[in-house]
Amino acid sequence: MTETILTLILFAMLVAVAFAIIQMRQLFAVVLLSSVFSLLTALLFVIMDAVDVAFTEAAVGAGISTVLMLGTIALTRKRSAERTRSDILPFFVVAVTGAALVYGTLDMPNFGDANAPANAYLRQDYLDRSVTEIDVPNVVTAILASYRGFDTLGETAVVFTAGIGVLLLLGGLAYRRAEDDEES
Amino acid sequence: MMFLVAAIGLLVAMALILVRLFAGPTVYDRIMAGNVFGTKTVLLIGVLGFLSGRPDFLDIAILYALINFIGTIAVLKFFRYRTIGDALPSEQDT
Amino acid sequence: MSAVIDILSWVCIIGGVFFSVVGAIGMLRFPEFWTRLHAASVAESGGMILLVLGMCLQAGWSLILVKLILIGFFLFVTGPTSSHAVANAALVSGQNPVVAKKAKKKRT
Amino acid sequence: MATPSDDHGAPPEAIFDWAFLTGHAEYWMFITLMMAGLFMVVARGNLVKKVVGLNIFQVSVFMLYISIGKITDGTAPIFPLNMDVDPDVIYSNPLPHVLMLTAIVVGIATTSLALALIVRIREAFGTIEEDELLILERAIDTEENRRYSAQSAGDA
Amino acid sequence: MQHHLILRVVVKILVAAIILFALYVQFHGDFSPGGGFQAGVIMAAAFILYGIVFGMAKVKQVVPEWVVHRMMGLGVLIYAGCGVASMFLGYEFLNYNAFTPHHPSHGQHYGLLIVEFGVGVTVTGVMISIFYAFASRPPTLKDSDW
Repeated sequence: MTETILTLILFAMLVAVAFAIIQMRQLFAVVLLSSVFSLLTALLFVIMDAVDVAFTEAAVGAGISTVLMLGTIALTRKRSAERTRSDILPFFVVAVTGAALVYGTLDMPNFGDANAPANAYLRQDYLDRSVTEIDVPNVVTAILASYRGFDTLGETAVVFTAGIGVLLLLGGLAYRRAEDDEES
Repeated sequence: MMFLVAAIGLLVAMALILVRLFAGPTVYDRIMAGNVFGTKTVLLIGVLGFLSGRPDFLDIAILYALINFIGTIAVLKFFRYRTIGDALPSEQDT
Repeated sequence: MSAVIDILSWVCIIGGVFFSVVGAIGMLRFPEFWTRLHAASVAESGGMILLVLGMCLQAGWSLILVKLILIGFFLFVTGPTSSHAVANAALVSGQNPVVAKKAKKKRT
Repeated sequence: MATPSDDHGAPPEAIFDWAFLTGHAEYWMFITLMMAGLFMVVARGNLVKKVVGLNIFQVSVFMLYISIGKITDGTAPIFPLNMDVDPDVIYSNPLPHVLMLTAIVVGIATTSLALALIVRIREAFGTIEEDELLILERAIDTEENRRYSAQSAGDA
Repeated sequence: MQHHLILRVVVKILVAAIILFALYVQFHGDFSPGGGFQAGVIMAAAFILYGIVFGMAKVKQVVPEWVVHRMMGLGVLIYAGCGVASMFLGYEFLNYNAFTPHHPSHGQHYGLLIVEFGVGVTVTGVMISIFYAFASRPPTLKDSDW
């Protein structure tokens, strides 16, 4: 019960921050609010038992993403322009999409249901097997690196590719090549 | 019980700070509110750990205590020098 | 013994919550940036120390105590530093504090 | 609602069931957040704000996944250090945590890619507003069309 | 930021603490929340903080750009190399039982450590190089846009 009430309060704050971000025109305030948004997100993850995810969100949201967004604003502009078009059509589209999604949730099992299909079989299997097969306390690490090792290798490759993409776009590599050409 | 009181108090404080964050007439009000919000989050994570009976997840709170500083410093540097990396030579040490 | 520790941590936590909420109210209600900064930095540090102390008393002798002390130390170092940095940046950018005479003039 | 099969066979009047409402309110909150992000992507012209909107959308998807793995009265899926696993303790589902953990880091990497693209767009066009970009693109298109038609007319 | 004496002293203390904490998260990830992804981001955050306060020239002396670029690929290589090594030992790709066949769970422990280390190296490299790419670009903000 306590958890539900805490979730509700934090969630109300989260939605308030999201709507404030929609309203803000000063891009710098948007960045600041999005860092607060990630703080609240990490709190919600802690309440929902996802400690590892909260850890990642904390590491990413508080430091790096704020710095990167500020770097972008420093290279572009500080305020967003006045919007001339009306918001009615986008609002209609979003409302219809939301209604469809809500209709979709009606068939879902209850929040926190131990017998839900997602929790009934695979969860118990992982928890039982990792005790004997991997023998580390943190099941999340065990699944991440061992049972789903291929997946994580792919994710690492994606992070690597994104880094290469940023270097190609922002000239980290191009500058160096130009310097090398001048030297030779 | 005592941690429930602490959690409720911290939530109230966070809500009030959030109002200042939205309203903040100057930029510096907002930066200050964001920083204080981070501190309150650190404390709330610690309290939530005690509340759920497994206080061995305080690593997240340590992480926030260390990292939340970076955002504040980056924002301030951005406002002072208009950049994240090196300022232009003419603007150095203004 | 445990009753004494419980009472002590109750006192610490109630005090910490009091300072936190009062600091937040101050941030909301004070009229101008420098007074708000005062409310934020001082009350925040006080409330933080008391809350961490209350949690330390409940934790007992364990790794958790060490982690709580680390949290307290880092918050104790970073909080005032960032307040100082905010104040410095605001002063350089030309945010002058409203002095008493001006305030009186404005009010009348 | 003891088993999931009951849930599927529930008649429509079960919507006013209290357990059903409290059990689904969380999902609806995530959908609200998701729609806030979508609205920002669709209705705001500034490219940086679009990226922030995408981030909000992403976070709400993370939460939806995590909430599927949450079990009432459960605890985080980390055993005690001495591996003395108590069979009575309920641990939440660790699988969604694994999926979302990697997704967050990939998310920040792709976000930075998007931000790098925005920086390049600004350098090429001088603006990061969608409306102005569309006008510029249209001007470039008409210019190219005119040149092409002039060229083909010259050829003929 | 030459004249911010308090900031510079505090940041010197904090950077060391953040790097130490990142190493803790990296190698204690089997026992408590954490792992390669988180540790990489935290490690990068330490260098970003140093770069913001002390300037890009200083931080590029500590971690030169070529080191960062090599790190990006090195992590993926460590990860994939771990899998290839297990293949050469006669097991499947990324089956860590190969390292100590008589005691499979020990092999799993070694495998987890190596793989998480690879992930951590890649993420650190990518995050720092992204920061370098954004921060090394000369600011082009016009006064009208400010």
